[in-house]
Amino acid sequence: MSTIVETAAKPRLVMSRAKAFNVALAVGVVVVLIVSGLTQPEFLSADNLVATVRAAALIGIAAVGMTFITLTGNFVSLSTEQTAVITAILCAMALGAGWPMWAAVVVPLAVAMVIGALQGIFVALGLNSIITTLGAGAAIFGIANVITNSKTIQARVPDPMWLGTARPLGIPIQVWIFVVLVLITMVVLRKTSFGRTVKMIGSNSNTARSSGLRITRAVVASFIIASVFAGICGVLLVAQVNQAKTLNFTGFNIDVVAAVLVGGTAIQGGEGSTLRTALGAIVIAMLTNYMLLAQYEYGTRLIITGFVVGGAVIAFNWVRGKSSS
Amino acid sequence: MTETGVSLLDMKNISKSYGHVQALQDVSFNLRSGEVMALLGENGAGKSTLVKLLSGLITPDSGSITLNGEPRTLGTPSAARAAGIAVVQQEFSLVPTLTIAENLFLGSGDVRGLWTGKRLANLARPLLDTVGLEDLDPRRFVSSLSVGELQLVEIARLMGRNAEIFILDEPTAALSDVEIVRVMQVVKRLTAMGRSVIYVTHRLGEVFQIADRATIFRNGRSLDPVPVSELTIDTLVERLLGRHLGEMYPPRAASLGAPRLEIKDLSTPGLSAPISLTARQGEIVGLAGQMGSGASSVLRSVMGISFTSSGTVHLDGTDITKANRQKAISMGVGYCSDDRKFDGIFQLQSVMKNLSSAAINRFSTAGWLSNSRERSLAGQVASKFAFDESRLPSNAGNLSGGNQQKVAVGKWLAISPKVLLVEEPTRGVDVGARAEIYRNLRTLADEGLTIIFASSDMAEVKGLSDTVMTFYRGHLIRVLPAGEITDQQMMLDVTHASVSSTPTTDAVNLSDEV
Amino acid sequence: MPKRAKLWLAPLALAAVGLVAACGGSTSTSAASSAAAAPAAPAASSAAAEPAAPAASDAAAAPATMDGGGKSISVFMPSTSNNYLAEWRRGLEATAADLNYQVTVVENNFDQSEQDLQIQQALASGTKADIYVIWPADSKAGVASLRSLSQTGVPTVVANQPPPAEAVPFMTMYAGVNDYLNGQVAGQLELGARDAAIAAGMKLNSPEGNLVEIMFTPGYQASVARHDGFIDATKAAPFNMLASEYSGFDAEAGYNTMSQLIAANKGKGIDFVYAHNDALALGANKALNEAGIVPGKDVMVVGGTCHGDLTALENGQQYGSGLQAARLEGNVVALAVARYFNNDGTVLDGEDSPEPSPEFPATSTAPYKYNYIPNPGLVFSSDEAANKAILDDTVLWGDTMRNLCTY
Amino acid sequence: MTYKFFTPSLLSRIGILLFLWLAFTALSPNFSSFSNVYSVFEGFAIAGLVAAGVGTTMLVGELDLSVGSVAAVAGIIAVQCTGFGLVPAVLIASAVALVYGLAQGWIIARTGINSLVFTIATLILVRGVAFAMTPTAVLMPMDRIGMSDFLIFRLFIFSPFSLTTICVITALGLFLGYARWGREMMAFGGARNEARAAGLNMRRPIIIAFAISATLAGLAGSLASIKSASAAPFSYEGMLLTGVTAALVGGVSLYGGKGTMFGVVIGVLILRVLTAGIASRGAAVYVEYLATGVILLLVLVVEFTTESPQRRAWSERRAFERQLAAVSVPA
Repeated sequence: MSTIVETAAKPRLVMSRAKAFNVALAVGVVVVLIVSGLTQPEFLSADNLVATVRAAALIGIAAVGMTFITLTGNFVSLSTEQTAVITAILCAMALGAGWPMWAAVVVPLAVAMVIGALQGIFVALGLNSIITTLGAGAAIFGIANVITNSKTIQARVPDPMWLGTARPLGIPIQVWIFVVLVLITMVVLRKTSFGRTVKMIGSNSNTARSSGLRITRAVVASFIIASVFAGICGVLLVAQVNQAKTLNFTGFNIDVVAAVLVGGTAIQGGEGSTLRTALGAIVIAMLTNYMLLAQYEYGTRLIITGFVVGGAVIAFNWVRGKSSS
Repeated sequence: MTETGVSLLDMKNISKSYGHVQALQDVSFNLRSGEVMALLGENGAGKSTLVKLLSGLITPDSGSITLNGEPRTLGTPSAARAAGIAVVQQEFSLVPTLTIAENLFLGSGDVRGLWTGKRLANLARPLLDTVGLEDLDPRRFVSSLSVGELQLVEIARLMGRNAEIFILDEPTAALSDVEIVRVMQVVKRLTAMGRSVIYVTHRLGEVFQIADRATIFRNGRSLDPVPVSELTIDTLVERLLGRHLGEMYPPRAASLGAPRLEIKDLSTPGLSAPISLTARQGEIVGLAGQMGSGASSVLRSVMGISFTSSGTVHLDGTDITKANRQKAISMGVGYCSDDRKFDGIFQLQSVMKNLSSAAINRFSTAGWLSNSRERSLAGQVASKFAFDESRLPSNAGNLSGGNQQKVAVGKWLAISPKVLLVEEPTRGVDVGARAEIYRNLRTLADEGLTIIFASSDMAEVKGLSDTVMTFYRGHLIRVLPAGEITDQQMMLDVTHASVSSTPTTDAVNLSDEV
Repeated sequence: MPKRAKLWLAPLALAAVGLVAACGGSTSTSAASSAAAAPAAPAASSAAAEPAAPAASDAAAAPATMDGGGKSISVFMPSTSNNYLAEWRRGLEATAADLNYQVTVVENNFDQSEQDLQIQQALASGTKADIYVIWPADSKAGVASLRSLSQTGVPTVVANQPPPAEAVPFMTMYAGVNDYLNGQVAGQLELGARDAAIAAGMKLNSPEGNLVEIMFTPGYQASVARHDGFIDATKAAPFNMLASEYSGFDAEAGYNTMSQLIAANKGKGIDFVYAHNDALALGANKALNEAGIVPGKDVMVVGGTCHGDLTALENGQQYGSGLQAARLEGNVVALAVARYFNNDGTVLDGEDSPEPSPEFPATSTAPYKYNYIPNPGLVFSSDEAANKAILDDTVLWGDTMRNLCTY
Repeated sequence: MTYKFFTPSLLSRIGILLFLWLAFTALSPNFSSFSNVYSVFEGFAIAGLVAAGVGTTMLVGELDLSVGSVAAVAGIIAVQCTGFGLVPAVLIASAVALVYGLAQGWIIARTGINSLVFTIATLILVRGVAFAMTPTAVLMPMDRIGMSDFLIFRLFIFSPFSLTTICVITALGLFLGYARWGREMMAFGGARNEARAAGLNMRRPIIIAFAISATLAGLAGSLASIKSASAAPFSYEGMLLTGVTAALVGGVSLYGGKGTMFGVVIGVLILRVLTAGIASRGAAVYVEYLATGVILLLVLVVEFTTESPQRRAWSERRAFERQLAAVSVPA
């Protein structure tokens, strides 16, 4: 005796939402590729595309990490930039002090992990994530200045670290790391109980709590992932340029957030994917690259970027509204 | 109770469809001035569509609306307001951070310019007086009001906007009985002032108390209005369901198993004195009490949500007093709160993920999920709880209230629970879905599950439980087998009428809800 | 869904606002002709450099004749979280201490309005310093503050970037880098690089040689000045300028810009690179190497401000650098102050552009209106030992290039 | 529970302010001099305007990230318009900002896009407009440099600039506290669903809030630029963070509905005292970063511990509702 009389036909639309996002992004990428390829033939050269993805790699890696925080419903981290800076500085200091490479990479990343964990614990306790990360970022930046005495830290590695310059199969190592991290995080989000928990928390943290999901653990882990990924950016920078200073990564926070948003991850959490975030970073990088090739004025470039980011968020908002109304 | 009132609102041959779903089909509805018209029907029968139509949120596909003899279209909320139709929201529309007076005039546009405390208070006073809130300071913050007071302030606000027709959408769903009495008195006062009330409810007892006539909706169609005086509970239920209800409540357990959950001298915030209880395998224990009686505190304490200050809790002999929520769940204790939207379901996730959410460990190995195991687990839960498996992929938020509640309760079956703790198992759920939930719970109990539920619905406690415990203000009043307690006694216990003399006889009759 | 229909208006509305603003801008920018041909360095300035090298005891043996007698120098400058500014501050403080001056520094976070405030506060406090030094926060902005400092009657030194012509009356003198000169030096180095390339038999992709320029961030006056200096120095025999691109200040920025420029100009081929500082040049080198283009062999790279990582200079991948040292900039300010007081406040017209000298300048004569630091251009070869020798043996104002370029 | 102005959370902030003031006075006695008070108020003038604007958007449960870019554009316009005189220049620049704010608010209200998301786009876009407007990078109306004198003319501990700010913030505070539209904004920020049910116009509060934040940012940018007698396209990038930090320190909730303009004033003063105190000690700017970080975390903890459990439960509930509302299309 079923008494359910319900408006049907909704589920089909809802199910297609994730697909709609992917289609939207793919369409965006294709349009950019076609338009730019037609107007700037150099744009479509393999070298240039690789250079573009390489340019997107650092922002992309940090954005993929931050996606976890966004998915848990804790908006964004405003300490990504500073975490990357302090990791880079520690890494350069360690290399400069003659540590073996593995230690110079692992120890700073461990510090990044602690930084992320501390913020995660604060947030899991119920403190606002924006304020926590804003405050943490300011404090970390101050500490970074204190430990460097505002000097550039030289890694002094005689030969360029392979981590910075290797090109397996002709593709820069940063791109490989980027791709691998995206794949890993995709699997983690889809296939592990941690990934499921992250999405469920973002969907409704109260229900998640009452369902016995390990919220604290998942939130702390999300902050650790975001922090460690930012740290990876720092390490990659050092590997690339053999040095680090506090003014590296200026403006990184906004770039990373923009990538997450252009990827269409819902700012209120629960919905999004690291693949889309990565694509978001790449779309922005392609756009920047194209405008550089086309010799646009700096101001014009910013205006167009603003329009693209704005257009993307309006489009995603529209798709989301359509599929949930 | 003016049977002779002139026809105020006349809706004829209204149809409305969403896509290919026919929400209203050739519906007619009539309201006289100065009367209370009960609007009844199961969820999805078309009540809420009619309410939306009257409040101007949607427009009908066909049909006519006549107000005071003049044809009207109520295309927008403001047009509906201008026509004198006001909806007293089920979810309150008062802003907690504002004062009562500010709330009274918020959104009305009546008071322009400066909103100083004194000016608003003076304007607010007469409005509050009309709804019997003479002793309330208009400058108090709304956040400090009780739920019943909120409802009355809401009515006062609508009075201030010269509403002629009040639509009360399940006004008593979240009220204690004492507050219900106050709201009912105000409803009577409204009709005495010549205003008309459309009273939407699931609680049939209230129909007999307050309504003059009743219009029943069934599957998107309306039945002719009937004077309440010509109805009995049985005929009403029959009209409502289009069939005989038969037994709303399944038969009680024939025999009970060994003690499963033993609570000794438990004391926790919300309880004024320690309590003890023993629940057996296959037993359903009903904790009856109004809001704040401490009934739900017991459940929350067992679950490790609220702090247990003293006493012990044993599950099958194992001490789980100090267990936190995760531990309790892993031991086989499920808990469902009274607010499913808040912490019962994930509205934006599929039903399948909802059903499996409490049991992620059961379909994962070393942190890796298995989709096939998840599907089969969700399928098992769905079949156990009589849930249509084809709905597993839809978002839980798109289901009807009854089905959402089934998800919120049913998901606990995924952990193969030994004990299920439920607060208000059927709040905001229509009659048909209620019966289904009761039947499911009883079947589970017969299979050996122990269920403890807290409810302010006395009929539900009496009908569903094997054992009844009554609570009043943090005190356990009485423990009795359900068969041995009378409605009268329960109501007296939970309102403490035997000691204080506040509740009126009206309150007692409320328990004859289906 | 009718509500959605008008959604396309959203970007339009934005565009309209942008347009209105832009029009307002273009009409009046022409009015605000920036005279300012004067060179200036960026605030969040160039360079970066090495920490390590023993933070070089300031070998600056200052002339003993000029004792300041504990006079006070009050400095307003942007944040020393920038390593260039930190080194500048150390240079200033060291020389000032040698000459017996008291220095107080008030930092701001590259925020002109904050600096304005700090200056107002200092003026309002009533206790005047004996001399003010101002490093304007926002490039050439901060004229109003300069003016209010000058109105106190206390001498005022401008550091790092000279004010525009109209504001010159407000300052007592300028002491610091000459970015125009820095660009000229780079231009001459690049000319030398072309000769060397041709001599070495390198095949140029165009008769003049294809060149890309990597500049600082947009809006920095130093970029403009360096660019102008470079163009003027190569006016007689110009390069074929493929692109002149804004980038940033650090190696990562240089890398990204260069790798995209390589792709963009693949068909044309790049022969020469001018990066406004050595950090950008370092990043550019990495990108070139990765693309299989070997700097020093296939392409000639010249950098501006010197900077900590000297490996590219040592191994000859960078052809040359206009070695501008942050510490000297600090030294020259303190020195100019001492010369000023030593000569009873005389300031000579014109500019003092000292030749690079190994000794700390012993001049105690009156300072000039513009006191520049020496800005030598150094050329490096493929001989690593020789290159190291250049860095270790080139001594400027009492310290080696290696130490001066390490901060 | 009737209205209490001095809530524990506000009092704790006043306590922090007094503590900082006394600490710096103890460290350097002339910290409490008139001239220093004057300069603290001068600093308050810019940061206060921005914090009040951003704070207003926070009160309605939104966030305007574009204020720094708007201030830069307004500064450029004002400097270009100084030919008309100081007051007209500031008015023109603020009016352009107002129009922009109305448009931005309208789009956000219309589409229901999370403003944090949308204004990241406009933050980039408007900065681009600033660069497009100033091909020569820095604008300096040398012939009209004397105009800045008026703005720093000293009246006791005030200047025309700080007096303007104080008047504007007071007016804004009164508007939010006692005007119908202001109360509507507070209601909207405090409980959006309830406000909708009450029949409130769901767009007006958002549009007004963004108009206010853009206008105040424009006012701050134009006054500061005229005071500096220069405008650069990259200016005021730090303004947003200062504004948000000050509003947060002043007790404005990111979730809306909670906070007062008086709290914002206290928040700005705390930061200004910190900045002035640290700069006057000759310390590097990064010490200020450290201190700001610590203050933010301190305030956060204070907030967390002084908030009553019911209040917290209520905010959680409301945060949850906002989360739901964010995914549905506004009516």
